[in-house]
Amino acid sequence: MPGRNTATESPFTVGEAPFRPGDEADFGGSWKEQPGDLWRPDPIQCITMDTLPHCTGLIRVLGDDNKASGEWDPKLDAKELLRGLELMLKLRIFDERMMKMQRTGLLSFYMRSLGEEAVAIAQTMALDDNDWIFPSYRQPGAQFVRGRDMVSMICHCIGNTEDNVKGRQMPVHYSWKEGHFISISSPVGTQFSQAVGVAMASAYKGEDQTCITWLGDGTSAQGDYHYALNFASTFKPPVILNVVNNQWAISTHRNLATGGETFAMRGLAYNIPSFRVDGNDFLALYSVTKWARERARAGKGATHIEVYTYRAGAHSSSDDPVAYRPSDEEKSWPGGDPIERLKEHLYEIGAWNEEKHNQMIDRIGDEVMSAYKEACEFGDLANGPYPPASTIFTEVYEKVPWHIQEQREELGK
Amino acid sequence: MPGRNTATESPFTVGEAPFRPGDEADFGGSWKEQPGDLWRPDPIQCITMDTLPHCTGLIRVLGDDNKASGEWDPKLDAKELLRGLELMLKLRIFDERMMKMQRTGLLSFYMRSLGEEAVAIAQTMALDDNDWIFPSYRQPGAQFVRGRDMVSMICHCIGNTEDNVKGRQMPVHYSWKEGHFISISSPVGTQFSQAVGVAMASAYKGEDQTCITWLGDGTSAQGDYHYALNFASTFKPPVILNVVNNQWAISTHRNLATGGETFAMRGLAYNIPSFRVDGNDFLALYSVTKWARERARAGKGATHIEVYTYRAGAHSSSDDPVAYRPSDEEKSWPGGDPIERLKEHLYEIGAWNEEKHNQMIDRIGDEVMSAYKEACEFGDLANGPYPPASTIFTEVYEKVPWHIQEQREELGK
Amino acid sequence: MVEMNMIQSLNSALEHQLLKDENVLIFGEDVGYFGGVFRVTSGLQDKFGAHRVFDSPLAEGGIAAIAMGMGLNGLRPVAEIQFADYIFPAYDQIVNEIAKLRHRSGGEFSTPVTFRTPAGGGIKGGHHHSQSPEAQFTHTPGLKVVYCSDPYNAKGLLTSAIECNDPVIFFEPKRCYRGPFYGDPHHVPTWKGHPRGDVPEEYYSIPLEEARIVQEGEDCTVIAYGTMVHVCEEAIRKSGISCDLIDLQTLVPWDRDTVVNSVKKTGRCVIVHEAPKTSGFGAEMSASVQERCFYHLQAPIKRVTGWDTPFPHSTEWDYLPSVKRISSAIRETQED
Amino acid sequence: MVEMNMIQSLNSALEHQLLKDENVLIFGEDVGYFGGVFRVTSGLQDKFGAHRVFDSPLAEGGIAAIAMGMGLNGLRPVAEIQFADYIFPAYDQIVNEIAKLRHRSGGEFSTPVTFRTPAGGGIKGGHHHSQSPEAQFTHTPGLKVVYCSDPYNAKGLLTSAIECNDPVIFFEPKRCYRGPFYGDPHHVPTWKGHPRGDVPEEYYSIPLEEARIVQEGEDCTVIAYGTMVHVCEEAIRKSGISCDLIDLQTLVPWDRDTVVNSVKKTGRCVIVHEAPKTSGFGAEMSASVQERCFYHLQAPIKRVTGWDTPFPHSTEWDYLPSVKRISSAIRETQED
Ligand SMILES: Cc1ncc(C[n+]2csc(CCOP(=O)(O)OP(=O)(O)O)c2C)c(N)n1
Ligand SMILES: Cc1ncc(C[n+]2csc(CCOP(=O)(O)OP(=O)(O)O)c2C)c(N)n1
Ligand SMILES: [Mg+2]
Ligand SMILES: [Mg+2]
Repeated sequence: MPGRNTATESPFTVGEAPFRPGDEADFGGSWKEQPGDLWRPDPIQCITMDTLPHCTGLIRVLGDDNKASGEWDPKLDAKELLRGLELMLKLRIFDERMMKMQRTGLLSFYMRSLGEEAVAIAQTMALDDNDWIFPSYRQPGAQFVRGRDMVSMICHCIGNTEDNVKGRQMPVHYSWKEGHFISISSPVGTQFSQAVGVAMASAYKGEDQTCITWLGDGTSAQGDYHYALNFASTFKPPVILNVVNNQWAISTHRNLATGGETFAMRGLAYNIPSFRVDGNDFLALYSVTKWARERARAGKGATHIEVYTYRAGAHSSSDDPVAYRPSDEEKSWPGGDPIERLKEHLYEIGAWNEEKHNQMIDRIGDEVMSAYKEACEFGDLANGPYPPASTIFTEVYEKVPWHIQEQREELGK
Repeated sequence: MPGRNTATESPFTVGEAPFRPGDEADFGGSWKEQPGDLWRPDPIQCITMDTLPHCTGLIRVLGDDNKASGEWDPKLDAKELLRGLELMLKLRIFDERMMKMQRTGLLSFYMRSLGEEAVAIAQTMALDDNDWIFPSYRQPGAQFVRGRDMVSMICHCIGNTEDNVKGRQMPVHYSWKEGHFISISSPVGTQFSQAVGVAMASAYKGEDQTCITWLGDGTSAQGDYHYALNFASTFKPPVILNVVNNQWAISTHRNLATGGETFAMRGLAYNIPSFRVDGNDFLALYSVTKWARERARAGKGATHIEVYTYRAGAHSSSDDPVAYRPSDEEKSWPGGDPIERLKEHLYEIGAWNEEKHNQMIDRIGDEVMSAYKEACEFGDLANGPYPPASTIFTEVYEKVPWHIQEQREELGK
Repeated sequence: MVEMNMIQSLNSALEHQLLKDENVLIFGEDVGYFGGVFRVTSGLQDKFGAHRVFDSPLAEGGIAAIAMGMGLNGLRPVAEIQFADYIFPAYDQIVNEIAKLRHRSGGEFSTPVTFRTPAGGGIKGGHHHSQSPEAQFTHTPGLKVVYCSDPYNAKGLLTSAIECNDPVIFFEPKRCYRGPFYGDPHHVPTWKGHPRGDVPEEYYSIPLEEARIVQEGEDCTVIAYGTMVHVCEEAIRKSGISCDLIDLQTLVPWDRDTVVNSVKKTGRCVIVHEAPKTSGFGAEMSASVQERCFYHLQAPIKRVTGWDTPFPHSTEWDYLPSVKRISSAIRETQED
Repeated sequence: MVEMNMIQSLNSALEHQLLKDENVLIFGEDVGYFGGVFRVTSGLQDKFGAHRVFDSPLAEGGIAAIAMGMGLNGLRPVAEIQFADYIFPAYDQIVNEIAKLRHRSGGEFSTPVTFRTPAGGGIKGGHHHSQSPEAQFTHTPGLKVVYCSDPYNAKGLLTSAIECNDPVIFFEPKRCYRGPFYGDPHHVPTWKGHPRGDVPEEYYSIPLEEARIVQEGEDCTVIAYGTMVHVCEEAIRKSGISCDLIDLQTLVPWDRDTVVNSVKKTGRCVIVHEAPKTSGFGAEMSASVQERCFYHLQAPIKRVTGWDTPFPHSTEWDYLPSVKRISSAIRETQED
């Protein structure tokens, strides 16, 4: 076939990751964008187009000098900051422990929030305690903010007899109604559009509850993302829609998943105020979420937030990123580490020091360890006991229908 | 339940149509936007953000004075303009005839392009003859541009023995491979994302074919719209993505389908140049499409176009808009009628007159009438003959598999 | 009792639910201001306001998603999918999400959504306005699947569907909205004067576990639902064979006792539906009846169904199970 | 012949197709640079370049749509859906569009797309990494449905699927990627040394209309596909009954002669699959076998399947048809 394009030519664009194994990762040092660059519109008066600069810029509060500044500084007192620090640490240490358990076969699978701890922690802290949380698998940390018992979380992950979801879902698929934390589901993105319905229901019932939800950069390609933005745009319920752009969707860099420059921009055309925020900056995240909560409470509808961050760990326990990105890529991420940054800020303002920090780490390590041991008493995936086989048949429907009852009897367990 | 929101309060927004039966429709006279308002970027050099003003403004060429002006004037010669006029007239007269046939039961159903004739005609005229056309049910007119025989079109609509899709689909679901006109399907929007694949294939094969596709304002809420924009954004194939915003999706005004201001804006965040164009302005539509074709040919990827128009007729033969919009709404549409506007322009430049115009109408009327009669000789839906029942069983697969063969024998026809 | 067609009786069921439970919301494409392209929600927005009955954007996937979210947050959404053929963009939300929510969350969350959708052929709808996709939902645990057939059961079943705390897919045979269909397209009766068009104005419900024995007989059991119930009535008459005719009404969970007792009595069984044969719900019925009634069967169980092809436009009467095909099948069961 | 596991043999089939036909393109989530989360496309982008083998955005609906478009414009796309559980966002594009294109256009257009997707349980995947949704495709005319079970047929069938001018949904039993599964999770054999792990390096194909008789016997016909083929082998051994074991390989259109001849010979039939029972493909098999072999049947046809519940995580061995359940079913067919 003469003149035919083949692999050697370039008939259409196939995106490229900035760096691949063998490359030296270099994002050009620290952020060009500085705290104070962007103003904070009034959350009630704000019209969508006011946020155009916030969609191409980057909202920051914590500067390279570890100081907080600019209009977005939420001016949290040291106690709150320390709480944030502790919760992020707890999440990280918990994740580490679970990863180790996974390696020993006590869990089938695990997913960490490594490098993204601020997302669930800061954003949940900015909400009221009974606001609805509709997480993806990378925001289990929200549960710590609302005080969920670690033993119960571990029991879920190891699928034992005390797992509140009864061994039905894979690890990390938490459900915690008491904490207004809605059951996590594996198909990515479905929660995003559902969250709009949750928020519509709250509004309809006259309850002052906002619903927050997240999905990943990769997942934003799903139809559910468009449904969420468009239905939110139309019905204007109290919902906070976050795209966590951590640069990677398993092995697929965001450059291969869209030609768009920022995800934040997407919201504008739906007439939804939108922000791009440094996701490793606890204060900035907190502040932007607070803004969105305030707007939602006032009946002004949704806010769309691109959380700009980096997936510091593997996608999951089944993944090893060595095959598709340079191992030093994380080190050169200009956003640094969210825990380190908040810690340094606390040092900087004189509210914290290394000794206390190390003590805190030890204390949390002990807490996690003892929760871990306690949980294992109810069984684990490697050794059982598991939830009884009868749990297969219950709660498929409100009442067990005859055909499922027959099958249960057939299994005879 | 105290303090509970009910229907009388306003828990979330439910959009409202600007006018409903009983209201007097008034869009404020003619367009504020004028020809010449918007520059024409270079189709090759253009970067997406250059088109921001074109997404909020409205590209026009034909002014209220019936003169063509501004950078977007395609400077077509009178012959081409007359061709456009004739084709639009043909489409309208054809549609009227089919509607009448529908009323008599010769067709099961019909959908007109009334008021939107410029869309298929001008846009297809701006393309090369072998560019791919992936229409929705409101662009059958494209077939006239490429000279499809009206008899064959009518045979399809009346589902007779000469229907090239063999009585399998409802009327208006044309397929015409020779004309590079891809089979129309009822589920709205699916063609939009498929068109991206068609364009990728052309590019891959090294063929200089662009693919053009359309969907409606209502349909842009589907996931397929997002897939199309995002995959086009990622792979940058030669595709032209049109949202035909004719204000209504059956009874649902676009205000009830999105809170966004313009559909054109949507493209920007995907890094796709986007335009909003007066869809009743033949010249503007032609010109913008030509621009997109040129850009596609240069390997620069997709263009996103909001065609701003008004559905002058009922949604379909099953619909009567009297129930949901004022009957004078169409009259007050600032864009007027595309055929009238092009005709007046031709009068204005002295290339046409009323006498010739009326002669043309009569001639087309005769052509349509004789095609109609000829088509009916092969049967019609009311009286048959139909394609033989055996056509149910063929072309489900390339070869008829045994189970379908058995069923065919069971039917015994 | 008043005379109602199926559109009116469905409308009445919806109105009672709106009155009874302020957590009931109704939405979908064109259901609000206009009252639905088939007019089933006609007048309801006027009566209950735009926050109870409203138009949604044109996105079945989004409709299902917000329904799921509303349902898990205490409401009882009733969403219309304009044609059953257009439920597929919502398929993921329905089968992966809505169906599994209660189970996956250990019972912490559940969502009592009802999807109403006009299904089936006989209106010259061609490929995409004629499908009957019930089997594609009966395979998904967690969903209940209902298929009404006349004004009386339409109202009673829809009432139960909305009140059910499980998600329900509710199919409405659009061909029967205005009258029963006995297989002859040239004969277009209305529900006027038909006993099943006599519908109480007041609230009532029909449980989601009961089939209806339309008529009783001795020699063959005919199982159907939706439009085919009426075609089967005519086919039985034509066949001259004494038959039980069972209108399943609810497909999941289906009414085991009614079906099994009947087949044990008659020893013969014909299953009829419009959807394609392969993996249609008739396959499940046939397999189940065979498992439970093997020693009572005197002839092979037969299926009379739509063909394993897309649904045609011009030739739809050759596609839909006809009186002739059904009555021959019934007669064939007697031959052995 | 070389030793290959199923991942390698699928990879080999893809490589031959890429070599043979430059219209073959491969894409999906993570299939390009990385070579797929199960490594089936490993190395192919390196060999054939990023325009033949590439990563797509994370949107199964979009993947299906562009595949449809490419296919109707002369290419032969092979798309991976990362897990069969995630095929549902693409369901509309597949069942309403891809399946019907040839028919609806009067044969003017068609699209020879292949969707490869890892399916089934046994890897502790819980609700959404374990489903086996074949029945949801077998009900759609226009699609061919294939389910491989070992390295040898995986390669041969995938070759035919890609070369087929009809759209094909190709299920790969992920539990068997690296070794057969005989029902005992603690026994993890590999394909090494297994006769079906002996795979020609060169090109070959297996027709999409043939079932495989895995073993022959006299007293019962066991029908299975995917992972269950191996579990059935073990169950037959345990049962001590002489059985025909049929690996269907292609579900639509299934191999009528092989199945019917076998059941006529044995007079008994057990059908096994992982998917839920109600409206599973076993229902179709049971109904069809009953219709065709009624007078030869000596005992009720049995189905041994996954339960009518979502797929569990911790207790998946109680969900999947076990050697015990299958062998009891086989034995029960002998009782009568
Ligand atoms: C519908 C669906 N398709 C595919 C997958 C498999 N999968 C799980 S996570 C993932 C990548 C998600 O990336 P992103 O959205 O960026 O989130 P991140 O993991 O980076 O937090 C994929 C492809 C899935 N779970 N659901
Ligand atoms: C997936 C799907 N859902 C619903 C329908 C029914 N339907 C046909 S046209 C239409 C409205 C389309 O409106 P719009 O996109 O604005 O196009 P227009 O008719 O105005 O050209 C609807 C709801 C359909 N055909 N397909
Ligand atoms: Mg990501
Ligand atoms: Mg419209």
